[in-house]
Parts: sequence; structure tokens; C-alpha cells
Amino acid sequence: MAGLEDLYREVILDHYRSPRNRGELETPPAIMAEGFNPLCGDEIQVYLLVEDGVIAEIRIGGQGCSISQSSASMMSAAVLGRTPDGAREVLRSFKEMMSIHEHGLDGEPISTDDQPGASGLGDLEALRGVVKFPVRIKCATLGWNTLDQVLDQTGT
Amino acid sequence: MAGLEDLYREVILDHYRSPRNRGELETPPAIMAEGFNPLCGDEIQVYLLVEDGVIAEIRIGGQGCSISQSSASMMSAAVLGRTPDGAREVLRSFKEMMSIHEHGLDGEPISTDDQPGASGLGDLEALRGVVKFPVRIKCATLGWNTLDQVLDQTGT
Amino acid sequence: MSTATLNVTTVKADFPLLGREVNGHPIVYLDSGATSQKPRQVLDALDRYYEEINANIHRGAYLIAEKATTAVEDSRAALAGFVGASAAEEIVFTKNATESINLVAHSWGRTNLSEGDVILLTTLEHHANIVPWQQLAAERGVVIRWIPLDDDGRLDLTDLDQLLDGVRLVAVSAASNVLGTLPPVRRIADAAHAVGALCLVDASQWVPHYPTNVADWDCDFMVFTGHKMCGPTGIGLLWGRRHLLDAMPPFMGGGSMIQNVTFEGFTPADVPTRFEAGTQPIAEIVGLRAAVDYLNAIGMEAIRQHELDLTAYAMRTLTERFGDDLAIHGPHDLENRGGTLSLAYRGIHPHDLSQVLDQHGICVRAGHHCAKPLMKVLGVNATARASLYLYNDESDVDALADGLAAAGDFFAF
Amino acid sequence: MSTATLNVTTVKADFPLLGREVNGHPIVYLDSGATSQKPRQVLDALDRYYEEINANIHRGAYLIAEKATTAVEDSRAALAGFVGASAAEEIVFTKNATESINLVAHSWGRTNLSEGDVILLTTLEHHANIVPWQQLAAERGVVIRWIPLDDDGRLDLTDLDQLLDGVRLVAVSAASNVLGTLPPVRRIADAAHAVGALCLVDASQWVPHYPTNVADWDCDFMVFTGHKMCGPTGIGLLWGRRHLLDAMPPFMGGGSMIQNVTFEGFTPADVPTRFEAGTQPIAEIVGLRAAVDYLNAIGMEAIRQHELDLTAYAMRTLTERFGDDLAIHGPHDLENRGGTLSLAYRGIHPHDLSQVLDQHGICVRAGHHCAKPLMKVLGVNATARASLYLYNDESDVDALADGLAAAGDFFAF
Ligand SMILES: Cc1ncc(COP(=O)(O)O)c(C=O)c1O
Ligand SMILES: Cc1ncc(COP(=O)(O)O)c(C=O)c1O
Repeated sequence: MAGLEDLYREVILDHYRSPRNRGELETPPAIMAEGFNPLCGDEIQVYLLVEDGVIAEIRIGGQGCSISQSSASMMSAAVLGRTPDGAREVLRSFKEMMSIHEHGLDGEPISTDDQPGASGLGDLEALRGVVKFPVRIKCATLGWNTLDQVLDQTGT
Repeated sequence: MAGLEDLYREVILDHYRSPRNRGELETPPAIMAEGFNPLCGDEIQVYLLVEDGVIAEIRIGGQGCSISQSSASMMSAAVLGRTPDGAREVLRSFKEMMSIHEHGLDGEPISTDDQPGASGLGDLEALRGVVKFPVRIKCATLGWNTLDQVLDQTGT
Repeated sequence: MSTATLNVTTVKADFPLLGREVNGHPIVYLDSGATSQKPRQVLDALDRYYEEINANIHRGAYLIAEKATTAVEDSRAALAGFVGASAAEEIVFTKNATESINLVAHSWGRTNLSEGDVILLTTLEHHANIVPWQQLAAERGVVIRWIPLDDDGRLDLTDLDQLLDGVRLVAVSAASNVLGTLPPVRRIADAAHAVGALCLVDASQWVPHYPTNVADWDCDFMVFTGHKMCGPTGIGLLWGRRHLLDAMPPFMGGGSMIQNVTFEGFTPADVPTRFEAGTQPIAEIVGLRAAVDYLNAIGMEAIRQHELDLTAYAMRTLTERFGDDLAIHGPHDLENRGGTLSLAYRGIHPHDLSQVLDQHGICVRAGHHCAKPLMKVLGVNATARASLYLYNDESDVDALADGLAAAGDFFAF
Repeated sequence: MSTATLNVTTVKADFPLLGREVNGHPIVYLDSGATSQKPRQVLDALDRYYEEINANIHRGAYLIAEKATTAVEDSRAALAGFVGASAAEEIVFTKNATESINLVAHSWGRTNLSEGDVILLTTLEHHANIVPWQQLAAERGVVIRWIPLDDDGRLDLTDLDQLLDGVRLVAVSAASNVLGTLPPVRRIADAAHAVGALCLVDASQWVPHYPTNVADWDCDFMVFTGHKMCGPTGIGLLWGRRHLLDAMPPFMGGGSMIQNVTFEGFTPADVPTRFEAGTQPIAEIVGLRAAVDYLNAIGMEAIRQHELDLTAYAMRTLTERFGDDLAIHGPHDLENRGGTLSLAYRGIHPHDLSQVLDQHGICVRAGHHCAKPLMKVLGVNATARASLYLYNDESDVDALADGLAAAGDFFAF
């Protein structure tokens, strides 16, 4: 049985309590996308300012649960200063970590603790436990899917 | 358990083998209505010629099973020579005999052998057994419902 | 109908799932607003149907087909009786309340409404009673207007007369799935009729909990769903006044709903068959009848009283224990609300709250409850909702309170 | 997938209803074309769902809601695999095949078709694949054209090229529910694509009996129904190519199918959720998955072979025993037909025939089988139809033959 501590790692609660890069940016020059978790009503805005080919500023707006908020906060820290392509790479690694590749016969996800492809994510590794709570995966990926949308607007 | 002999009384088979008043009438002067049993595809036409306030001629067309055909045949014999109102009265008695007033808890119709209100129907009494076969009630009433429609056209 | 009080220990024992454990704790099921649990009696009826009389209905002359047909029509009659319909033919089976409303929007709506006609909804409707009308609005230029709420989460009917100007249909919930609010349906139906409008009642959250009588409401359409009233999934209902149904074209086309089909076109069947295209959810119709029999045996009055008592206990317990740390959305007077308790607790996000409660075996729902416009008015994205039903008792409420306290400790920062 | 041959004694024992008596005789169920019987494995899956994990899906953060959600999505994946879909997202759950076709007619049809566009049907379609298109024709001025039959009850494709002129959609059954005919679906889909039309396959009578692969058919939409393939009532399916589904607007509106709802309007969710409004037939989706597991464990190839052998036996037995007194409608070569046998016997009306057979415990269906245009072409109002499935054996065929002989005696005049 997966316990609460698998989900709510200390670093997650820390980002929830003290979210990084919270706020808005003026559009334009910044670009923005909005994402919804249609299941629970959470919503998020991701603002990006790309200058000289790198993400010079990023801000997160909206409301959500501890998982969606902390995941977005970590995301903002992880992509700040990267090129759009570099950000896409982080995105890919993160989504890989979040994807459930197989289910056990009784509908329980197979433990993904020793799953490959999720290295080099730093703090984000703390979100690995979320895959044991399938309903919360959508919370964890909300900010990232929204980042994906806003990256599409960079045209690169 | 209701047996086949409850359904297929001799007089029914007789009307099925030798249907009375089978055929068509020219419209006008006759009037006609067509009925469908949407469940099994049976169809029937009832032609009426009303002269001097009475049903002077009646003809039955269409195709159907032994129950729908014999019931229509008996119906034609029972209303020929009556006024439209007189025909409606026979219709009412017949429909009363055919209606299932109650069901047992297991979905079996309660025996209706000693049900009141179905006297004076002559040959038609033979159709009483049909109520034990609820699916066939629609067969037995097809011609009668069509008669009802064509009577509506008499304007009386 | 029994007038005895409900024996909740006996009732609980009828529900196999309620005897189970979750995450090492006996399950405390407080999400009947989403779907109810099913008594053994309903599961047995499903099994018996499949094992003894399973056959396609209205189609076979053989005995089990006849029995299946009779079982379906008996269910229709039982449901007509359960909601006070004047005839079984006014009962149309659907797959859920959502399909029922879509049926009315497509069949009645697209036939009778055109550009500029107004549909009046309330701010507390479920998406099922919003989106079908928004689809119609986008397609036909129909206008949607909203009855607002007062600060207590009751409908604010002050401006009802102005709101009714140009209205052709008022669609209102008999009970809110978020706030527990019980709008004054009869008053709204009367006001609708006074301006020549029809009134549709979404009774999805009402029928499971209260005696229902469409004649008392004097409404024109009424919908509900089987899975919230101890019935199986996959079955819903539309009741409509006979003369309205008679005048409506079919919604979906297919087998059974026809009188005749030729290469040139089709003639629809009479009601209710006209609206029941294709093979019906036969087992589910039979199961729903078993649910009605189950509820009737306990008595809807007894169920109502039990829930009233339990709601009072819950509101008292939670308020006494948590004071200002906890807010219960919606009306606080028990006359105006049912046992649906949307909670806000110490700023903990409902999703996180429900996650911690789950670790204690407590099932509550977190989210927008398919009522996003209402969430907007409440100024929240989500609530944590505990909803009570006939099988809940004071120990369930106590477990909820303990779970909330534990969540408070966990997220205390 | 097992390649072993089917052991019909073992299989029969899985179906509780087939062990019962009707009218004092062991039941001989020959109406699987109308609906199949259900194996114990499927009934157990339903019970387990209701007793262990019943909860509303996509909505709760608690464990049983999560398990129910997973069970539904696992079923979607299993069904995708069962029919050769390239992704689970291409599977839309409905309540029956009829709703699936109506969904396409409303969502794709009303978006893409306008006056003068042609829909090509075949003469042997079920009403489910006729009436939704006739509704569209009446509403939008779309034209319906028909592929005729040859004298053996196969599609006559001689003039297919001319028939395809102006066609936007070809909708064809993979197997006829009356004649057993198996139209050349791939050939028709190719021809449709050659003129830029789409191809919808009604596989309601195919999927239960043969291995299914939408990629082999290269069709664009495919529908079928759960209750004919050992699954529960109340569940059907639509498969569609992802890019087509992506471009289609919602059909019914309500909970779940949205991304956002405001007072002003709604944004639909992604596929397949976009098409799944309201509480889904959750238990039925789980039950259908159990049916798929059951069929897979036996093996669709083994089922096909068993039915082929049994159909050959039936046609031989009936022809040898009754000679010219009995006619079997439809193709007589076993490559072109399945085990659906529509019979005409000594001029006895099908309804009367089925009544006599019922007295011997034999269930066959009498009527137009929701294919009135086809009946017109056959020049009859009705047929008596015996349809075979995996649990039938030679003794069932022998009982049918004896029953026919008895009916002949009874009506001999
Ligand atoms: C060929 C065919 N198509 C469609 C259907 C409709 O299936 P349902 O009634 O389950 O929607 C049937 C069966 O009734 C059928 O045989
Ligand atoms: C008030 C209300 N209306 C309608 C519905 C829709 O019911 P269903 O999802 O069964 O169609 C629900 C429940 O989900 C509800 O609470």
C-alpha cells in the first residue's frame, strides 16, 4: 500500500508552501497559456518571456492542490534559463517519469520505482511517488502540459 | 403452464385456414385503414363500405400469423351488418377481454379464465386464451385497432 | 410503504461493499452524491435476470423473451408509481440523467425553440443541465439566463418575473449536488407556467432521498439517474407529460423506435418506445426496479427522516469540533438543504483533503462536482464534498471529523 | 490466444441460463443474434465490481474511485486490442451500437454533410444503420442510396462505381443479422476511399463471432454492441480513426465531456471523453472487458471454426430432413455466411413456428429483425431465425429439426 509520505515528500510540501516564480508577466512581450484539470477544476497560467533564445522569465498563476502547485513551481525552476528546446527535453523526461507503462491485473499500477529514463530531474524526482496515485498524475502534469502549449507559441 | 391448445383453438385454426371476407374494396366509395405490428412486421388492411348507416361490406387484406389473421377474420364476421357504433361496442368488449389487468410477481399473467366482461362475443371467445401469451396479444388486436382507425373515418 | 424508522445497522448490512476495508480501515463511504452503493437485493436481481430470463425484449415469442419483456414493463410501471406519474407510458428509459436532458434538448428543444427564445437555468445546475442547453444555444441562437443565488446558497427569486421574460423553458434542480440546496420547484413551475413556459426538473439528487411526486411539482419534464438511488449504472429516466411526449419527434433512430421503415423513410412508434432506440439496458431496468422495491420497503419518508437527523448531527458535530476552521457551503437551515455537505477546511485544497481522508478509508469527493459556474460564484475551484445516504450513520460522521483533524495535522503549516 | 478447438461442453457449462428448463424442456437457445447469453465469468465480474470497487470514475481521489477508473480505462485498452485499434483513445463507450451510429450521424454527419450529399447503405442493413441516416436525410436533404442484393442474398457490387457517385459515407454491415451474409468490407472501404468517402462498419453481428481488425478493414468508423458478445446489456462501442474523432464536435452534453464550463459556454474535452457525457455504464464497461477476456481465452479463431462446422451441420441436417419444405434465406456457400439461419418452412407463419418451438424449449426469433427494407426485397413480412453461437452444439440443431417437424404436424393442413 502506498502511503501519504510517498506522495507528499518534504520537497513537494516545501514548493507548495513557498512556490517559486509565482505571479504574472505582461503579455506581450511575454506569452501565456492556460491549462485546466477538467476533473477537479484546478487551473493554471504559465507566462514565458523568451529573450535571446532562452527563457528569461517564467511565472505561474492560478490555483490548485499541493501536487499541481508544487509540480508547477519545480517546473518553473527547472526550465528557467533554458532554450525552448532544452525546456522540451526536461518536459519529455518528466512526462516519461509520470507515464504508467503497465498495470497489474487487479488494476493496481506496478511499482515504478526502478523505472529507467527519469534520471537527472533533481528535485523533480520527488514527484515520482505520484504515479502510485494515478488520479493525481493529472495534477502533477497540469503545469507541464500548459508549458507545452506555451512553448508551441514560441515558434521554435 | 399454458399449452399450445390454449392458443390455437380449433375455431381459430378454422378461420386461419378459411378466412372470411378476405380481399379488397374499391376506395371510394369504400374507406380503408392500414395497421402494422411493428414487432413482427405483420400488416393488415381493413376496408369498410358503410351504406344506410350500417357496415354493408368489409374486407381484410394483408399478411400475418394465424392469430392476427383469424382474429381479423372473426372480427369481420362480427361487425358486418352493424352500425359503426355497434361495431365500436364489439371492439370494446373484445379489447376488454384482451387486456391483462394484473400480473403475478414473477411476470406471469394471472389466469384470466374467469374474468368478467367478455361475454356475448361468440366465436371470439376462442381468442381468450391469447392473454396467456402476452406477446401474441398484439397479434390478436392488430385487426381491431385497424378497424378502430377506419371507423374514425366514418365520421359517426 | 413502511412508516417505521430506518434501522441503519440492518440497512448497512444489505450493502456488501460497506462491509469492506480500504487502506486498512473499514470503509466510510460518503460519496453517494457521485454514486450510491448497491444493496444485495439489487445485485441479486441482476444475477437472476441474467441467469433465468435474459433475452431481447419486444422481439421474441418465446417464454424467456416474454418474461424479460414483462419484467421491463413491470419496472416501467413501478417507476411510474414511484414518482407519481399518471401512466407508465410517460416513463422513458435512458442510460443516465444526462441522456434524458439531451433527449429533451434535442427532441423538444430543436423542434420548439428558435433564435431569441430564452431558457432559464439556475446558478447551481450540474453540467448535465447546462451543457445541452449551451449546445442548443450555440446551434440555434437560443439565449440562456440564470437565476442567481443569495448569500446562503438558496435561489434568489426576487427578480423572477423579470427573468422569466421571453422564457420558453425553466430547467431547475430539485436538489443541488454541491450545496444540498432544495429549490422551491413548485413555485418555479407555477411561475414558468404563468408565462407559458415549461418546467424541467433535474431530480437526480432528489429522487434517491425524498418521496417524489411530479403531480405535486406540476412540472412538465423530470429526469433522474439510477446509479444514485441504489440502482445499477447504465440506466436513467425521463418522465414527461404524455401530450408533450406525444408531440415530440424521436431523438436517436434505430430498432424498436419505429412503426415502419421503408427505403423512403420511417414512421416513428408511439411513446415511450419512440424514444427507446436499440436494445435497451434490460438488466439495468430490472435492477432499477429492484432498487425501487428496496427503497419502498424501507420507505422514502423513513429515509428522508434518517438523513435529516444525520445531517443535523453532522452539521452540529463539525461545527462544534472545528469552529471557524471549517466552513460548510450552502444553506444552514435544515428545511432548505439535504445531506450534501461541501466543506472548506483550513485552506487545505480539497484534493489534498480527500487524499488524506482516503488513507483513513473515508471516501469524499473533491473537485468542481460538474458545477463550474457555481464554483465561480462561490469563488473556489473545488470543494470537498461529503454526501450522506440511507446507509450512513453517526459513526461515519465521527470518522469524517477524525479524518479532518488528521488532515489538519498533516498539512499544518 | 488459444489455437485449440473449442470444447462446447465446457463452454456450455459456463452459461448458467443454458442449464435451465423452459416449458419442461432443457432450453435450446438459438437467438444469439438478438442477444447472447452471459457466462458466469461476466456475471462474477459485475458482482465483483459492485461489491468491491463501485464508485464514480474520473472524479474521486479515493482508492475505490481510482480502482474503478483504472478498471474502465483497462477495459478501453482491452477493447482496443480486441478490435485492432491503434490506441485506446479511439474507443468510445456508448450504451449500444445504435447510440454509436447516432453519435456519428449527429456529430460527424451534421458537421460534414449538407443537401445533396449522398450516403450509401446496403439493402441488408439493420434499422440501427438506416434510421439515423434517414433522420439526417429528412433534416439536411442528404440523399440515401442503396447497394442491392443478388439472388443469393449477397451484395451486388456490379454497379458500385456508379452508386458511389457523390457519396460521402458508405455504411455497411460486416455481417447480416438476417441472412448471415458477410459483405466484402475491405473492398467496399477501398472503393469508398477511392472517391473520397468514409466507410462506417456496423460490426454488431461480426465482432462476437470472428477475429476483428479495423486496420485490415481499413474502415473509418466501426460500431458494435456488448450484449451480443457475452457482455452485459447497456454497453456499446464506437471505434473511429483518431483524426476523425478529434475533429468531431460532442454529441451529448453534460458532466465529464467538458474541459471547462462558464456562464457563457463550454469547451469540450479531448477524445474519447468528449463523447462520453454523464456517468458512464461503469459496471457494464467492466463486464464487457470480462466478456472480451472470456472470448480471448477460448480464442476467436476457435469460435469461428466451431460456428463454421456447426453451420455446415445445420444446413446439411435441415436440408436433408426437410428438402423443399424448408428454405434457408441468404447465401448457401459457407465462405459467404455466418451461423444466422433465416428459415421459411411449409408456409407456417414465423410467429406460429416460433410459438410451437417454444413449447419444446427452443428459442428462435420471429419477425422482421429490424430489417424491414430487406424483408420487402425478400418478399416476406417476417422470417423465423435461428442463430448459432459458441455455446451451441449439434444437439441444439437436432432439437430445432425435431421442433420444426412437430410444428409441421401441428399446422398440417
Ligand atoms: C446488424 C446489427 N446492427 C445493429 C444492431 C443494434 O444493436 P443494439 O440494439 O444493441 O444497439 C443489431 C442488433 O440488434 C444488429 O444485428
Ligand atoms: C444534480 C445532478 N444532475 C445530473 C447528474 C447527472 O447524472 P448522470 O451522470 O448519471 O447522467 C448528476 C450526477 O452526476 C447530478 O448530481
